[in-house]
Order: sequence, then structure tokens, then C-alpha cells
Amino acid sequence: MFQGNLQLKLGNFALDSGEFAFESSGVTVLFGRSGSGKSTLLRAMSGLDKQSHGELRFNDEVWQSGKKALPVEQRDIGFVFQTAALLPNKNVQGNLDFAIKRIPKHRQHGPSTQEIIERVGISHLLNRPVDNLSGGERQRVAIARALLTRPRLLMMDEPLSALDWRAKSELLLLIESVIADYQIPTLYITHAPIEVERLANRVVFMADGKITSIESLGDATSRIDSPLFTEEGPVSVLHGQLGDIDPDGLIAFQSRQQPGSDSAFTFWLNRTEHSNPHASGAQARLRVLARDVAIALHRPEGISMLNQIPATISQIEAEPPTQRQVVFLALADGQTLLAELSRRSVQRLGLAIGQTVFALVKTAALLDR
Amino acid sequence: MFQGNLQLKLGNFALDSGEFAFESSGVTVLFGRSGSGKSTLLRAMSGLDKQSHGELRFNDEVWQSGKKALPVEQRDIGFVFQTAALLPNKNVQGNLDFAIKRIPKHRQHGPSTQEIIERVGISHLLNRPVDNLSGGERQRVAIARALLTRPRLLMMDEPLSALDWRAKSELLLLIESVIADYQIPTLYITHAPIEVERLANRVVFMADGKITSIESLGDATSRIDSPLFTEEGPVSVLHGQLGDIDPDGLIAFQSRQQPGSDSAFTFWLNRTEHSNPHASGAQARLRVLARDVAIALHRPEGISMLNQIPATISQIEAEPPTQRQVVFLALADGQTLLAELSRRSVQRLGLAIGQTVFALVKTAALLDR
Amino acid sequence: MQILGYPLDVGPILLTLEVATITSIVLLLIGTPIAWWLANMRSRARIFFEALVALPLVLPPTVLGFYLIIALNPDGTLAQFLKYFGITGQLTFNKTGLIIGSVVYSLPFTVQPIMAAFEALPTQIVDAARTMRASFFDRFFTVIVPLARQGFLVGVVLTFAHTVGEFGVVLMVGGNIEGMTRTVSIAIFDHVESLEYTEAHILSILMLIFSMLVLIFVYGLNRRLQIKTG
Amino acid sequence: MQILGYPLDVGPILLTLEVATITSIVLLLIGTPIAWWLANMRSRARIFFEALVALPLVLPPTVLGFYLIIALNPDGTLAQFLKYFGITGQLTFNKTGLIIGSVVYSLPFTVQPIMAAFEALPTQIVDAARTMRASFFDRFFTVIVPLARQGFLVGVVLTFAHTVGEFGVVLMVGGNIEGMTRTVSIAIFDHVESLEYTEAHILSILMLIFSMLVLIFVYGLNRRLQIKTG
Amino acid sequence: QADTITVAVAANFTKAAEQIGEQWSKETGNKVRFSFGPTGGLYAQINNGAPFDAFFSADTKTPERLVKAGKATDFRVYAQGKLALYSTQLPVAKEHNQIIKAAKFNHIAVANSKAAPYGAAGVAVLKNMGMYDKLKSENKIATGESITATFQFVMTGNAQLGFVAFSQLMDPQSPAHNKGEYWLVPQKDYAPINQGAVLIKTSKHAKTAKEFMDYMNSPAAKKIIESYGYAMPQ
Ligand SMILES: Nc1ncnc2c1ncn2[C@@H]1O[C@H](COP(=O)(O)OP(=O)(O)OP(=O)(O)O)[C@@H](O)[C@H]1O
Ligand SMILES: Nc1ncnc2c1ncn2[C@@H]1O[C@H](COP(=O)(O)OP(=O)(O)OP(=O)(O)O)[C@@H](O)[C@H]1O
Ligand code: MOO
Ligand SMILES: [Mg+2]
Ligand SMILES: [Mg+2]
Repeated sequence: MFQGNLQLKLGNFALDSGEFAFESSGVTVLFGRSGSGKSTLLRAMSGLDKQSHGELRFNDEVWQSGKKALPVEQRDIGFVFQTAALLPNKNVQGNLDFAIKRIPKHRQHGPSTQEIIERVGISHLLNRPVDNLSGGERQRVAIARALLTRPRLLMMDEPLSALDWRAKSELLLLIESVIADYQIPTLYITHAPIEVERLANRVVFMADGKITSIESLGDATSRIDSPLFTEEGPVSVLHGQLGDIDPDGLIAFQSRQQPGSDSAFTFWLNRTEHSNPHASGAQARLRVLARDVAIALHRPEGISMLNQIPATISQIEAEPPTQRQVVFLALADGQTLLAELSRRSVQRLGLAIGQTVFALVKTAALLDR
Repeated sequence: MFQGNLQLKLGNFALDSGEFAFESSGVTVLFGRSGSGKSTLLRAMSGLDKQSHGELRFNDEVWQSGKKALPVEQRDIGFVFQTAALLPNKNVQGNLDFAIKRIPKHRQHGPSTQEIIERVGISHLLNRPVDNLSGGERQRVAIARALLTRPRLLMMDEPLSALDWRAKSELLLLIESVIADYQIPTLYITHAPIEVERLANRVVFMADGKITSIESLGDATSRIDSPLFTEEGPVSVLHGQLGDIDPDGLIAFQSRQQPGSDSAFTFWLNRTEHSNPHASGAQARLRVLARDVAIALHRPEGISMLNQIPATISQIEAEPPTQRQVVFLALADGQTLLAELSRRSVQRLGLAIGQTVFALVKTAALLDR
Repeated sequence: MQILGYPLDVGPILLTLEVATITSIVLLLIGTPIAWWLANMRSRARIFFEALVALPLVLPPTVLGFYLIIALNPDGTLAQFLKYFGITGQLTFNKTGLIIGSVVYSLPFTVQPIMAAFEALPTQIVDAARTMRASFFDRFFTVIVPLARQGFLVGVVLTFAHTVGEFGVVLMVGGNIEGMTRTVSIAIFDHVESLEYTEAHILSILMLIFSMLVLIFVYGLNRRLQIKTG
Repeated sequence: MQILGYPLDVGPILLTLEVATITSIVLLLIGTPIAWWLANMRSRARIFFEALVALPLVLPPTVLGFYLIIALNPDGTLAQFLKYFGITGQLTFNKTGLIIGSVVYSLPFTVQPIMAAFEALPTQIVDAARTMRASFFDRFFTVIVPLARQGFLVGVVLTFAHTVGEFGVVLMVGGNIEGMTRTVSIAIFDHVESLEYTEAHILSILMLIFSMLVLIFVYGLNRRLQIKTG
Repeated sequence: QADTITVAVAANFTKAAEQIGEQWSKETGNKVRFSFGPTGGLYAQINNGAPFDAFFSADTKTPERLVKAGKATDFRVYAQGKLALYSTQLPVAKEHNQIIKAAKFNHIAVANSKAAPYGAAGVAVLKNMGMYDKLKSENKIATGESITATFQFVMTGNAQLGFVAFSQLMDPQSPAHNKGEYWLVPQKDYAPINQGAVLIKTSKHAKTAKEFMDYMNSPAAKKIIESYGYAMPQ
């Protein structure tokens, strides 16, 4: 549990979190526009900002009470800064060693040093002075260093923004698996909705130095005015589990069901090259952009889309500025899938609440966890 | 025209561009993995790296010959660094003034200072010391500053990676329009394929310190093994022109045609909120992800997709690791649209080269320029 | 002027402040290029030159002064050499001498801190200035000097304070001529020599207060500049 | 030992190097916390303390020495005060005196450059060390000192070189006792005073060469550290 | 017509010189500017073109050297220093011999014997007593660089006793007036401390400078010189 109420004044900018409390387990994403105070709040929560005051408790520990704060170095946190903040007088190995040397005896768990170095992809850089690294290389070293501190809590400020897509997805997987395997609660700042949807258990929304709301990922993605929905528009995140890979390279994603009964629906997913080896039966998330979902009145024939899922229209909302219509589709297992259509389509098809239709989702448009 | 051949050795890293030559007009994107030498090449081309040697000509001017180089400050370039590199002893206004004061008399053209400041969205920051800016704010100031130098050539090293999506798309539009309106040739580094597809006229691909190829955007996106295709898979970029906005808020995107004749096909686009006011008849690009394109054997009924475009299959290629099939669809005006299907779908529909089919594209899945 | 009933000669005070100010300025003008040259030197010889710059400190001031009056002797080689360029006139036992002596002796105090500051310059920010068309001198004064400000401050403060207290070199090269080259430090020395302790104390305290005020002014100015510019 | 037929007493040379080394070390130990305290001081009083640190420079060394022997005399308040803590023994006319004098006079040379380096520390890097569990002393020695290295270097070089050449203070507080407190600078001065110029030249040149070697060693070491660590 | 001369004077003679200069100015209308400094330093300065018209040294060796080198003329002795053993703590007025022989003190201050004649005189006295080598080997001799430093060592109590110039005790402003006691060493125990003066050859005011040197023999000057504890040359 993370709870408290932090204040900080920096020149004209005032951070005032208000009372907050959220589960510390899993990944908590801080989300908000540039300048909304994400980095400031994260620093205040880490204890790096000496001016901050208020209350902060991490599980049973008091981290801050009034102006009195537990020193950062006793909080067992790993921090990845927005700029990598490598020690300039050391080479890459020296930066990693700095973290490794200071791990207390009782916190040696987690993946081996070697494994982290390899998976972050910096083994060829170990002897490099840090001044000679490219932007992306610096950021990877910073991530490795934070993981190597064996933290009880990981704080990351836009760790992936300097990276190319391949490094991004590799590191997302790494971060995901490390924090899942070793149960490291994580506070994570990102501007990329895709990172939120892949990692987050909950989202702390910020604006103007204040926490505007704290929502579970599900709640955050089930309202069409969610700040998470950006140029890609509304997104549904469906929970389910993975099946086997069939000979065509497709993977079944099945709705969550009472054990024993049949799956209410199945999505066929493409195995993408950068994903984890799938464990059949593993829990997974499916990210579906509303604009990638089409609606058919009848099950269509002679069409390449494999995923034709029966659903009932539960709601239709218009996004005023764009005239786009968001159709809420209730699936058989109770989860909601959003479809974004033009007004013309909604009228032409005569869609109405309560109607049963087929949601068409292109296989290849699905992302796996 | 930009041509030359540059070498530079930095510790173990060797940049060796090889002979290169490309049009300087429009936007040239440097693309490659982290550490491939993009920033190093850009710095060498700017003249900032004193160790570099070789040849470099910008249009009729010799910028480098052997070890002799025209000083950076006489090259009339604007540069946005991967880290913002703001002058720490000045506030935001001071940083902008630094650039403005040094503009030669004869280069006063371009949007007004006020306009740039407003469109970059930093008017509320002018009196701030630069130390107090958030990551995204710093980057915006750097972009404004570079535009304000009234450069003959703009060089930008990942200018948008620290920004949120809204700032990103606003600034993309700004950069796009400034360099188009004032014909500023631009060299641009980015990891984001979407920025490449929106801005690029050509792409310089880099790997291991070398230029591996220089391709027009069209060529770069018409082969399925293009390094541009990342987690989103293959992408088609179609050229055409925009029509009027209809009462449903849809915009027609028409294939390029001889004047007088009918348009060979029309895409209906949603007007998105962040786009420019559209000028009817304006040239535009359409970015279509192959995975967003479905194929139907007959024109389907009762389905929400408005865009049902007749096309002929010209080629079918398999992506070996993923078993996905890329179907090349020749449109009526000769442009190519890619569709990515699962192997199962291709077999079920019995697709073959020469067959006439309908490409289904969801309205909302289209991006406008 | 009288202080506590003792006569106070303001001449030495004014002279001292003048010499310290001129020395600081001259050393800024000479020391800055030397510091720049050293900070940007890539060759191995740099270690040698760095050590060389510190050398004036190693000799006792009077001895350094002794060598200086030999070097600057009106019949010496240097004076003869300068004559070729039409520069005649006495170099020692006048204000010129005081300044030459102070400059030589305080050189390390100016060069070393400025050199250290030049070395710590963030290259990317200087690069950014270049892309904004700032020529060498332009960016030197508008970017490099402000970024290296703390180094300049330390250099100037050490140089100024040290020149005020300088005694051995100044005594030798200046010659302690009443009304001409008698600085405060020498005047205090004279008082001590002639057992005029009260006068010595008064002058010392005055000098301390005065220097304190000058230094507070310098530090305050620095703080101001800092706040004003960021 | 003989050089060019002139007898050379190595005692003063060894003494000088010893005093300069000890003074540099003592000043590092005293000056570093003062520099840290000043660099982190937020109050307005800071300007005052900054100026105060520069003050020992403002008095002529012999005068400073004079005040020091008054302060340190065996019957003086300080000596009486120390006696309460069981610290007895002469503070002047021995090596202790030499070191006390040099430390007081060279304080600004150590404090000022180190303070400037502390001010320029990149806070985010120090923050990063904190998140890696480095306690204050840990990060001070492993991060802050290496980052401020140039400042320490300048401080040590100025202090060392200046102590070697120190004369006025050392003369007063040390008492120029042959074989005990006669440093090279005093020995050279003696030679000049007694018109033994050849001996003075030999000793000066020896001192210059020797100091040059020490400084080249220090700068070379610094370069090495720099290359080794990044 | 009024003239201004510049005169280099050994530091120990500072006070007396200033007073005589004032008197002389009053009488003649001419001005004198002094440059005080250690004898050795003034010598080096004269050798290197210092604009002095006359030089009043603390010894005779240095001015004689200048004469020999052809840089100065008109050598004369203008005053004779007297040596005193001074202490603020010990009863040196009477028990000087016992005190020195017992050598129970920590430090005895003596001026640098090479540079300052008072130093040579002090050393001679100690040698006469047969104590010089012993004190030196016990590191009990604190050497004052000048006679001023020597005096300060004693006056501040850092050295328990020391050989100083009698002039330093006689000076009306001297703190020694109300502090401690002294023993005026008999002249026979040391070679006379003659202080010599010369006229500098390059002087452009030789006539006035010579007049000032001559004025040293005037009764007014004599009175001042004696009042500061110097003897006049016989
Ligand atoms: N020391 C300071 N003094 C004054 N204002 C500051 C200071 N530091 C930050 N700010 C301001 O506080 C606001 C919040 O900054 P913060 O870095 O927390 O933003 P952010 O949400 O992390 O933004 P970004 O996504 O751009 O990194 C910004 O407007 C910034 O300009
Ligand atoms: N001064 C230097 N000495 C040695 N190697 C260097 C130096 N500067 C850069 N390099 C190396 O050169 C390679 C290219 O660096 P560069 O910054 O050009 O990469 P990049 O393509 O811009 O990568 P990124 O996308 O991560 O910014 C990197 O492997 C980097 O480590
Ligand atoms: O009068 Mo002297 O020259 O100080 O010994
Ligand atoms: Mg931030
Ligand atoms: Mg780069």
C-alpha cells in the first residue's frame, strides 16, 4: 500500500498531491501531460526532493511525516531518471558495480547480474566510458543499473523514450517479467499509452500538479474520455488466457471462464516475433483499438477477418468534435469491447442499443502481452 | 543536393558514410538502430565534430574538404540536440533571443517569432529559468530556438521523443508546415516510423556506422523487409488529394488522377481533431497499416466499413518467422496497398495473383496528413 | 585623516586598491587566454605547462622580486629589447613595477581556477551556441564566460586579495618609495618595523574591513548575476 | 652535498617538502568541510563567510605572522585554553608552528576552488548515487570527490606551491631555527640578504626544478586518474 | 629652490630617519622621501637601477661594496648601534650570565648573523660565554630575519629572551618600556655595529643628497639619533 499526501513548491509550480492511497503491488503508471508534475511527484515520493513535506507511507513504513523524511538511501528503491544520470567518472561496468556493491546481504534475490546485463543488451558496452554512449545506450545502462540495485520499489521516469522500437519492446518484456517474477512494485512514468496498457495495474492521472484520479487499468480504459485515449482513440483491454499455437501460427486467446465450461469467445492472434514464448494457459491481456473494430449485422462470408465475435450493443456515444461514434459491445463473458465507427456507418446499418451484431477484428491488429 | 563522404573515429566506433548523394530538399530521415551512428553522422555533417574528415557539399557550397571545414557558425543550420542543450545561464526568453540576435539581415523570412512561440506552446514559459523546465518543456524550447535561427538547413536529433502524444502531433504539424512553407531542407533522426512516414521524402538507413542505403519514402515502404516496418508491420503510404468535408464529418481522399477524369478510388477519412484545417484539393498522404487492411472476395453488405476498394492481387509474400502473409494489392491508379493476413485466411479465401478482390479499410484506421 | 587620534595616510590605501584592481584586470586579460590554451591542449606537454604556470608561487616573494628587478633592470636585455619597439621608460620602482610584480606572482591564482572551469564546460551547450551562428569570440563571451563564471570568480578573488596582501615582491620591485610605491602592506610593515604597533593594528583592521567590503561586493554581484540570468 | 663547488644543505629542502605536504593534507581535511558547508549554505550570510575565507590573504604575510605569534604565544589565551584539554607544548618555533602558519595563510587557496567545484556538482548524478543506497559519506567519497576532482587539484596545487614559497608567515612563526624550521624559502632569502647570490641562485633553481617535478607528478597523476576512470 | 631626494634607509633606522627628515625639511625647505627595507634588499635594488640618491645601511660591509663597485661614493658612518639582551620574563638585568649559562629557557632570539650586524654581535656575545654551540645544538636559538622580527619574538613571549637593538628599547613608543627588563651589553663584548651611508653615483640630486648626509652630523640630528638609543661614531 502506498498512501500519503505530499506538497512541494518549486518556483511558480506547486505540487499538491492531495490524499492518495493505492496498492503498491504491480505497476502504477503516472500519466499526464508534459509539465503536469509527474517527475516532480515521483521525486517527492522517492525522497530525493528535500523541500517536499506531507505524509507518505509505503506498506508499514513511514517514509515521510511532515518535513521528516527517511533518507533515500534507506528506502531500497531503484530509480531510472528521465536523463540517464550515469556516473561520468566511471565506465559502464563501474556504474553497474556501484549499484551491486551496495546491495544489502538480505536483498540478493532476482535475476543474476549476467542475465540482466544480457537482457538489457549492454554486454558489449561494459568497458565503455559513459561519455561515449549513444542516447539509447545510456538509457539502457540506467535501466540495468536500477534493476541491479535489487530494489523493493522501482521508480522509472520515461525509461524507454530514447529507444528504438525493437529495444523498446525487448526492454518492456524484460521490465515486465522482472517485476512480475520478483514482485517488485513499480512506479512508472510514460507518455506512451501502449506502455500503460501493457504494464499498468493502475493509473495515477495528473494535471497541474495534482492527482486528478487513481483508477484501475480497466476503469481507465472503459470510459471514452479517458486521458489514455490519444491519437489512437479509445482502446479496450480484454483479459483472458492463451491457448496453443496452431499450425498456421495463430494463437487462441480465450475469454475468462469458469473452469470446465466452454470459452465464451476466442480471438485468433498472430504470434509476433518479439513476444515471450507463450505458455499455454497463461493469463494475458488483449489490446484492441476501437478504430480497428468493425461491426457487421450478419456473420459475413468470403472475408479475411477470422475474428467475428457475437456481441450485444450496450451503449452508443458520440465524440462531439469528430462526429465519431463509439459503440460499446458487451461480449458473452461480460467484458466490453469498444468499436469506433463513423456516423454515416452507424446510420446506414441502423445500429441501436440491445441489437446483436458481430464484432469484426482483424487478426493482425491484435497485440499480445 | 547533399553529397560527400565522411569519416570519423571515436574510440572503438568508426563512422564511414561511404560516398553518398541525395536531394537536400524536403525531409531526409536518418534511420537505424540505437548505436548505429545516426547522431554521430548528423554531428559530422553539421561540422560540430572537429575530428571528422572527408568531403561534404551542400548545394554549391563546399562544407568540408579533407580536414578543412567551413565553421559551423557560417553554415546557417538550426540544430535540435538529443538532449535539449539549452543555455543554463539564461531563461527561456534569453535562449530564444540568443538565436534571434544572430540572424543575418538577409535571412529574416519565415513565420514570426510570436507565431513560432505560440505554436510550439512555450509562451507561458518565457520567463522561466531553463533549469526549472520539465523534460518535455525543455525539448519544446529547443525546437523553437532552432526554428528561430531561420536556418537554411534544419538538423534534428530525436526532437520529439520526450513529448506526450498531443505535443508530438502538434509539433509534427508545426515542423511539417514550417519546413514546407519556407522550403527548409531538413535532416531528421527518429526511431518512430510514424514520424518517418509523415515527414520523410527520403530515408538514409544506417547500420554499424555506415550508410546502408538511401531510398525514397515510396521505395522504403514498398518492400516488406524494410527496416521501417517494426512492431506495426508493413505500411503503405498512398498519395492523393483531399476533397470536401461531408456532413458526417468525413473527408474524401482521392487517388491521383489526370485532371478531368473521375477519381479511380476514394477513401473516406475521419476528420481527426488535431489535424490542420483541410484545404480541399490539397495534396496529402495516407498511411495505411497492412494489418488494418482486410480482403473480401465480394463487396460485403451490412458491414460498417465504408472503404471497400476494388484491387488486383499483384503479389503474395510470406514473412517466414511469423507466418503472416503480405498481399500486394494494385489499385486502379497504379499505387500499391499492402494487406497483412494470416496464412489461414489466405488459404480459406483461396487468394491468388491476378484475382480481383475488395480491400476493406476501416474508416477510423486512417491517418491524415 | 585621523583615526582614533592617529594620523592616517590614505595614499597607500588608494595605491593598494588601484594596484590590486589593475592587476586583477591585467591578469584576467592575460590569464584567460593562457587558461583557454592550456585547457584545450591535447599534447602531453600540457602537464609541463600546467606545472610551469604554478611556479611563480614556489619562490619566496622577495626572491622572486629580486629576480624580477634583475630581469627588468634598465640596462638589462629586456629593457634593451623593448627599446627596439620604442618602449622606453623605467619598469621598476614605480607603479608599473608594482603591477608587473603582482601580475607575475599572482598568475597561478588567475589561471588555475579559470582553466579548471574551462575544462568542465559542457561541450554540447557550446555546440548549441555554434549552431546559432555564434562565432568564437561571440560564444566565448556570451556562453563560455558565463558558464565558467565560478572559475573566474575564484580567480579574481584570490588574485585581488593576494595582491592586496602582497609584500615581498612589491617591496623589491616597487622599492617602498613614500607616496609612490608604498602600498598598505608595506606601510603596515613599516609601522611594525618602527614599533608603531597601534598604527599597524589600525591599518590592518582598516585593510581587513575594506577588503571584506570589496569581497562582499564581488560575491554579492556574483549572486545577483546568478539570480538574474538563471 | 656539494653543487658546483658550493655546499648544499639538504635539510631545508626536505623540511620544505614535508611542511608543504602536511599543510596540503591538513588543509584538505579542514578545507573540504568548510567548502562543503559554504557551497550548501542557502542563507545570505554566506557572502560574508565567503569573503571571510579569503581574508588571510589580505594581510602581508609577516604581519599575519606577527599576529599569529601573539595569538600562539605560550602564555597567550589560546595556549592556556588548550592546556585545559591537556594539550601543552610550544606552538611556535617548531614544525607545528610552521604548519599552523601555512595552514592559516593557505586556507583560501584550498577552500575557494573546492567550493566552486562543489557548486558545479550535477545534482541528478548525486541523486542517482543516493538511489543506489550510497549514504552521505559513501557518495561523498565515491561520487562527489571524483566529480569535483579538478577543484581539488587546483586547491592542492596552489596550496602546495604556495607553501613551498611561503616566507613571511613561516619566518615569524617558525623562528628560522637552523635544522628545525629553516625552510628553503628562508634559506634563499638569507643568501640574498647576505649577498651570497650564487648560493641563492643554486638553491632557487634547485627548488624550481624540484617543485616542477612534484607538480608534473601531480598533474600526471590527475591525467592518469582521468583516463582510468572515464 | 626646493628639491626632493629619495633616500634608502635600513629598516632599523626608520623612526630616527623620519624624524631627522622632518627636521631637515623644516630647516632647508627641501623634501626627503624614504624607502625603508632590509639592507640586502636595498643593495640589490641599487644594483638594479633603483632611483635612490643616498643609502643609509645597517652595516658598513654593504655600502663599502657599492663603493668598490663604483656605484657609490662618499662613504661615512652615521650611527652606531648598541646591543641589548632583553626579556619580558627573566631577570636579565642582573642575572644575564647565570641565565644564559643555565640555558633553562626554551628559546633565545638572535638576529640572522649573516644579514644583520646585531645578529653577528649577539652570536659573538654567546660565543664569548662559550654557550653558542651548545644552544645551537639544542635548537634554542630562534633566528629573527631582521632585528625587528627578533624583537617581536621576545616581546610576544615566544622567546624568553633575546639580543635586540637598544634603539628598540629606547623608542618612546616601544612596548618594551613597561614590559620586562634588559641588559645593555658592554661595547667591548662585540665588534662595533657601525652603520654606514653612501651617496649613489647615479643621483640627479647629488648636491642636496650630500647636504642631507651632512645634516646627520648636525646637533639636531645627533640629538634625535641618540634619543633612539644609537651612539654617534667616534
Ligand atoms: N525547480 C523548479 N522551479 C520552478 N518550476 C519548476 C521546477 N522544476 C520543475 N518546475 C515546473 O514544474 C512543472 C512540473 O514539472 P515536471 O518535471 O514534474 O513535469 P512532468 O510532468 O514530468 O513533464 P514532462 O512529461 O515534460 O517530463 C513544470 O511546469 C516545470 O516547469
Ligand atoms: N566519443 C566517443 N567515443 C567512442 N565511442 C563513441 C563516442 N561517441 C559515440 N560513440 C559510440 O558510437 C556509436 C554511435 O553513436 P551515436 O550516438 O551516433 O548513435 P545513435 O545512432 O545516435 O544512437 P541512439 O539512437 O541511441 O541515439 C555508439 O555505439 C556510441 O557508443
Ligand atoms: O636594519 Mo635591517 O637591514 O632590518 O637589519
Ligand atoms: Mg518529467
Ligand atoms: Mg543518437
